[in-house]
Amino acid sequence: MLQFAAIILLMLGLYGLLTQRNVIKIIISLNILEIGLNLFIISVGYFEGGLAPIFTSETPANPNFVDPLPQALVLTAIVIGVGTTALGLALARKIYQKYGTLNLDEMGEN
Amino acid sequence: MELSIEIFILATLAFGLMAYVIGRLHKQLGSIMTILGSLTIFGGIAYLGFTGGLTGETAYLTFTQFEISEFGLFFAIIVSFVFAMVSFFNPFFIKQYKYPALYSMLFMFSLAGAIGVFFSSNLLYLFFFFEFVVWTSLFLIPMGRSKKAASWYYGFSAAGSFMLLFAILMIYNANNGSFHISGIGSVTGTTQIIVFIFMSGAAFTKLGAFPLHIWLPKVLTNAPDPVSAVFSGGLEKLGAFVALLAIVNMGGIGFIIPSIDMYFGQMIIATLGALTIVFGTLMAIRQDDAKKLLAYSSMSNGGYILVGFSMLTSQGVAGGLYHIVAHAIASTAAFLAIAAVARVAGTTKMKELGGIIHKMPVTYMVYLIAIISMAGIPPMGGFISKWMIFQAVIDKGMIFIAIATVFGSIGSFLYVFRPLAALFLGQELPQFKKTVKEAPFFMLLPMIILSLLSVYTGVLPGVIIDFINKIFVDMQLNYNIVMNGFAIEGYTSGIEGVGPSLLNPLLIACVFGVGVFVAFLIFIVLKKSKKIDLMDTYTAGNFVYTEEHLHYSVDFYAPLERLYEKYIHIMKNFYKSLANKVREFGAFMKYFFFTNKPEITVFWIVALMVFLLWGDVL
Amino acid sequence: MSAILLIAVPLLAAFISILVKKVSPYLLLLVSLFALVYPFFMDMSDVIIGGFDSPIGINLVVNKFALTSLIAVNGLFFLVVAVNIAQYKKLSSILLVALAGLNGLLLTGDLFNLFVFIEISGIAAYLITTTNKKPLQTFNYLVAGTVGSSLYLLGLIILYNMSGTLNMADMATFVEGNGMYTLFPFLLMFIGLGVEAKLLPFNSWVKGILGHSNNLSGAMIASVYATAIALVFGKLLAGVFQIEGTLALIIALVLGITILAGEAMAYASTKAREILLYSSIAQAGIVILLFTVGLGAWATFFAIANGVSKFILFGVVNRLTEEVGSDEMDQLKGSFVNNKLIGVSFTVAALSILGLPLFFGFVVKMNSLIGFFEPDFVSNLPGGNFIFPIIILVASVIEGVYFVKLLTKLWYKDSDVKVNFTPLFKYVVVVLAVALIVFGLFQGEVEELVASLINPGGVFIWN
Amino acid sequence: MLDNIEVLQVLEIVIAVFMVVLAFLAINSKSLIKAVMFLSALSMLSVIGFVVMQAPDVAVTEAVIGSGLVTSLFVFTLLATKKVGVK
Repeated sequence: MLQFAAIILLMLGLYGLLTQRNVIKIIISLNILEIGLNLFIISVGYFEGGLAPIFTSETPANPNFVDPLPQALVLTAIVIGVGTTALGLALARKIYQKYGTLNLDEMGEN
Repeated sequence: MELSIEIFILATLAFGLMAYVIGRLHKQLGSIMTILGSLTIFGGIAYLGFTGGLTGETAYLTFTQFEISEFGLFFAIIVSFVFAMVSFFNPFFIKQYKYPALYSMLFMFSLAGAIGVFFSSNLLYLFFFFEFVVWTSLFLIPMGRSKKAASWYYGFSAAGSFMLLFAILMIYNANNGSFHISGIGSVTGTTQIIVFIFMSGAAFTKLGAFPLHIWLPKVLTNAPDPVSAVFSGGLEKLGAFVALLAIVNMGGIGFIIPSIDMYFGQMIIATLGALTIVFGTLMAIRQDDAKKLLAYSSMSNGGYILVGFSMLTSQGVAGGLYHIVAHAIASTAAFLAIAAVARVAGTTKMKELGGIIHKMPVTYMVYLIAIISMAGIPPMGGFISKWMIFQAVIDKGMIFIAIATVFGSIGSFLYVFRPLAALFLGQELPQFKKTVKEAPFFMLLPMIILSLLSVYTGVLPGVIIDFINKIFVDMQLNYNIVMNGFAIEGYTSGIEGVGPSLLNPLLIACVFGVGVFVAFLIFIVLKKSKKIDLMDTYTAGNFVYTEEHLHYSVDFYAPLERLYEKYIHIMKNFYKSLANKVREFGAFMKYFFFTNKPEITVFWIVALMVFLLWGDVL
Repeated sequence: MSAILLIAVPLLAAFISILVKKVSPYLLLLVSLFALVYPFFMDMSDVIIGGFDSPIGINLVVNKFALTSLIAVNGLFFLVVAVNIAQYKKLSSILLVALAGLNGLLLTGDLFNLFVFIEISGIAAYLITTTNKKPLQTFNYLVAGTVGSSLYLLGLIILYNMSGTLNMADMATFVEGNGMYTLFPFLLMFIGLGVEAKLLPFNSWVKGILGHSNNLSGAMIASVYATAIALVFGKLLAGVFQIEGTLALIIALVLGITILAGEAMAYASTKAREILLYSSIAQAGIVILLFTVGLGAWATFFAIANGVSKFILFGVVNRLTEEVGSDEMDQLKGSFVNNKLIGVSFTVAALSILGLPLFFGFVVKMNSLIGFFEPDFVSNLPGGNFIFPIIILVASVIEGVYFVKLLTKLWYKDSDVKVNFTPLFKYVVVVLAVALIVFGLFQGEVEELVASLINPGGVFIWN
Repeated sequence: MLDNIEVLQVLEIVIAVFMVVLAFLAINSKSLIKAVMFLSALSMLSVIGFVVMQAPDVAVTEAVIGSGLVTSLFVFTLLATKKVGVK
């Protein structure tokens, strides 16, 4: 179920990128895209009844773990996503300083 | 003595570099190096070529292969001769150029490239040298009048050379990965047709033949004056070389048209050649600029070469080859004469010139002889070649092509007469009284040599016909021209059998000489002209405000021009609009994809994904 | 000696340079020099990271292809940095990160690791382009780049779901067995990388970035990054996905349009920088096309030759623009009259791109084209043997016309534009131009090198 | 009585629907600060999603970085842009 939500989130992110004219909104759309993507990646490794891939004292002898690899990937992806978002926001500030607006349509330059 | 051809190529390059280094120190000394260099190369190739001392071994340029073939030698001698002759003009023009040392260097480099083309037996390196000539000669052009001509030149040249490349690669593919030049003959079927089309295309571009001719007049008009001569007499012949490989060497292409007993491919080439003749002639007639006029005449003469080759008979091919010689000599001489005039008068526009004969009689004579040859009037070389081509066409019974060649000849009467009258004859213009004087000896020397050769080739064709026969043997063609004393007696060939066609140039020259002498006598005896001012012409009805329009060379052939003036720009407009289409396409794509909005990329990604997910595209 | 140093050292240096600002430019120079020299001493073997064997763990693949591309990219990187560092000292640590990212891109044998390096080098690239002082354009670049890499990741995950591996060599065997099912994820990855590689519908950022580029960003993006991304593409197309059929047709179509439209757009431009940037779009198209049809070895050299040329072209044009204040061709005309040495190098670079003889570009272009016509070459595209050479040739004609126009304007017009180039820049440019000529002349040696790159099948060795 | 897995499934559906709605709101809301808040909430929901899908470590990271750090970054940026000019 969450897999579908992830795909819808992806699509919504793309939709936002297409329709929004505000720099901040575009970054938000990017974030939504990334969240969708991360969910999707996790859902790829997940199957019903799987266990979190963490060894504890209660882990059964023959554990039925979900695939841990996607989770590792997502960790990396999240960090990278934050980096991009931060950079985008910094750029948004720069853009604001330069043009006095965050709306792409109101900037003279095209 | 034996020398490898690569020595000559390397020596030419070395001369070029020397010319550059010396030219940096002293402009004229550098250009004198070009004279020394090209004379050495010409002398060496001609001497060793005739004595059989040239070899194709490679010791330094080991990546490529050379072979000494008679036709390569033929072209190499002609082109290096043209370069040698033109190089005499360099010291007198070098001061006009922006980069004198570079000029000298590139001049030699393009000669080196041309020699490389003629002797390469590896098709890939033939292309290598072909392109080398393109870019070295490319940078000579903008030193002249217009910078735009260079990009026209490159555009067409590149199209031409890439056609050649494509043909070469097809040959490579068909011959199991061999680049040897003999592979041209061994392709078959569809490949053969494609190779033929593309190689002819390359030949057409280089030769400036219709419909790929646009660059030729532009370049010949706008390049520096000696460079125009080099192009017209020398580098254009690269096209003839490729045409020889494609049209003659490959033999008949396509099916035979029964009614005229000719291959379809050859028919097309002949038709386009005839169109080139007609088009060049018509365009030349209406030019006001002497250089441009000569440029179009070069184009129309290229048409003769193509028509001659496409006949695939002894006379036709021999006529084409002979025309290469005759035209190289004549058009170099004509361009050099115009260059000599331009140097002192500062213009080549006919309506701004007049009466130069009073100050430059030798140049006048040179020009006269050159145009007589170009118009195909005895006793000059151009007569023999045009006669042979005409014979070949008539033998084939191709009436329309024959009409075109005749039209070209008559047309050239019309147009070459015009600069003669406008530039040299008439009254001396006041502004030239002081500035204009006869060209210095070293400029006259090559012009006189060329004129003498023009007469020589027109009176005694034996040497060149022999050479052409050797080429036929070398290329394993079944053609032969029979000489009897000084006369061309006929031809023998396996295909055509023995045919009679008698031409005795010596006799014709004698008769012609007597005629000229009689005319000269009449002229002397009945001399009753009066001197009037140049602008003293009559107009009817309306008053002419601009004095220049009174020059009698203005609207020289106005009634004739009016017949076709609507249609003259068709090809030019075609290419211009082609260029515009490319530009429009580019602008459209730019507008479409590059509007600097972040969502454009996303949009295309989404669009593509939707397209892919739509159905079973994949 | 392990290949991992090529990634670790720049990263470490980046941290140090953040801490010790003063030494950072020197550190950068030192490290980039190290990255240039080091590949010469590297062993040709895979490097395994973290102790897991290759299908499971991340590995670095060191083969001849990787070595060649490393040397080329790091060489260009070093030159770009050496020439520009005095002006952009602040960027030292970012450039170090970029170096790590680029080396990682070329070395890694793991698809997800590739994504990480794409992002690292991408973020570094965004930061480098902020020096253009056009935040909006950089923002566009960022959005496009992020979406692109997200798509790459999406495709990658789908592939992972199918195959259960992220290792390139493993993936190659999987793809070979299951060609049909990998189409969609591959396309996603192709689009994602296509954004960075400037392929046509996805390259709207290029104009904003390269059209306003400065000395550093222009050379960096157009030369170093373009070469690296093209080579990464090559790595994927030659080593992992050997595509054919409808998919190959679609991709080749996109590439063909990219090539022709790129040249047409350059032809339609009047600004020097725009001409160069559109031309580099077309060049990228050609390189990737060559990789797609399986002429990988020469495509590698095509990318490298193009990178070297673009370094000279963008470097010179950006410097001229800086001085003249406009990159309109008409404003720049005659600017080589007083800068002959630079002019000659520029001309050599341009002629090399056009594929004229004596220069490296000729060797590369000719051999790529010959590749299409090798008797035993069977294209994976319908009609590919003939259509694509024609496209490349037509593109070359258009390219020639506008480059000649540009060159004649820069050389043969009278003007008193005087531009001072730093001596270092002059040397670098001249050395590169000489290198183009040397490689152009000694093509036998180049061919040997290439022959050693490919195995009989024309596919890179994945040892 | 629902058993464990069915609870999870219901939860999944609820989260999914909420996430989509929130994403839609985040994209379409007029006010920027509201949009950021919606994004933050979406991020929190995705944390639950991660937990449901047995990825607790990812969930922790996302909770800290995704909804914490990113939201604060957004807010700071918004404050900075508000300070200078109009709007």
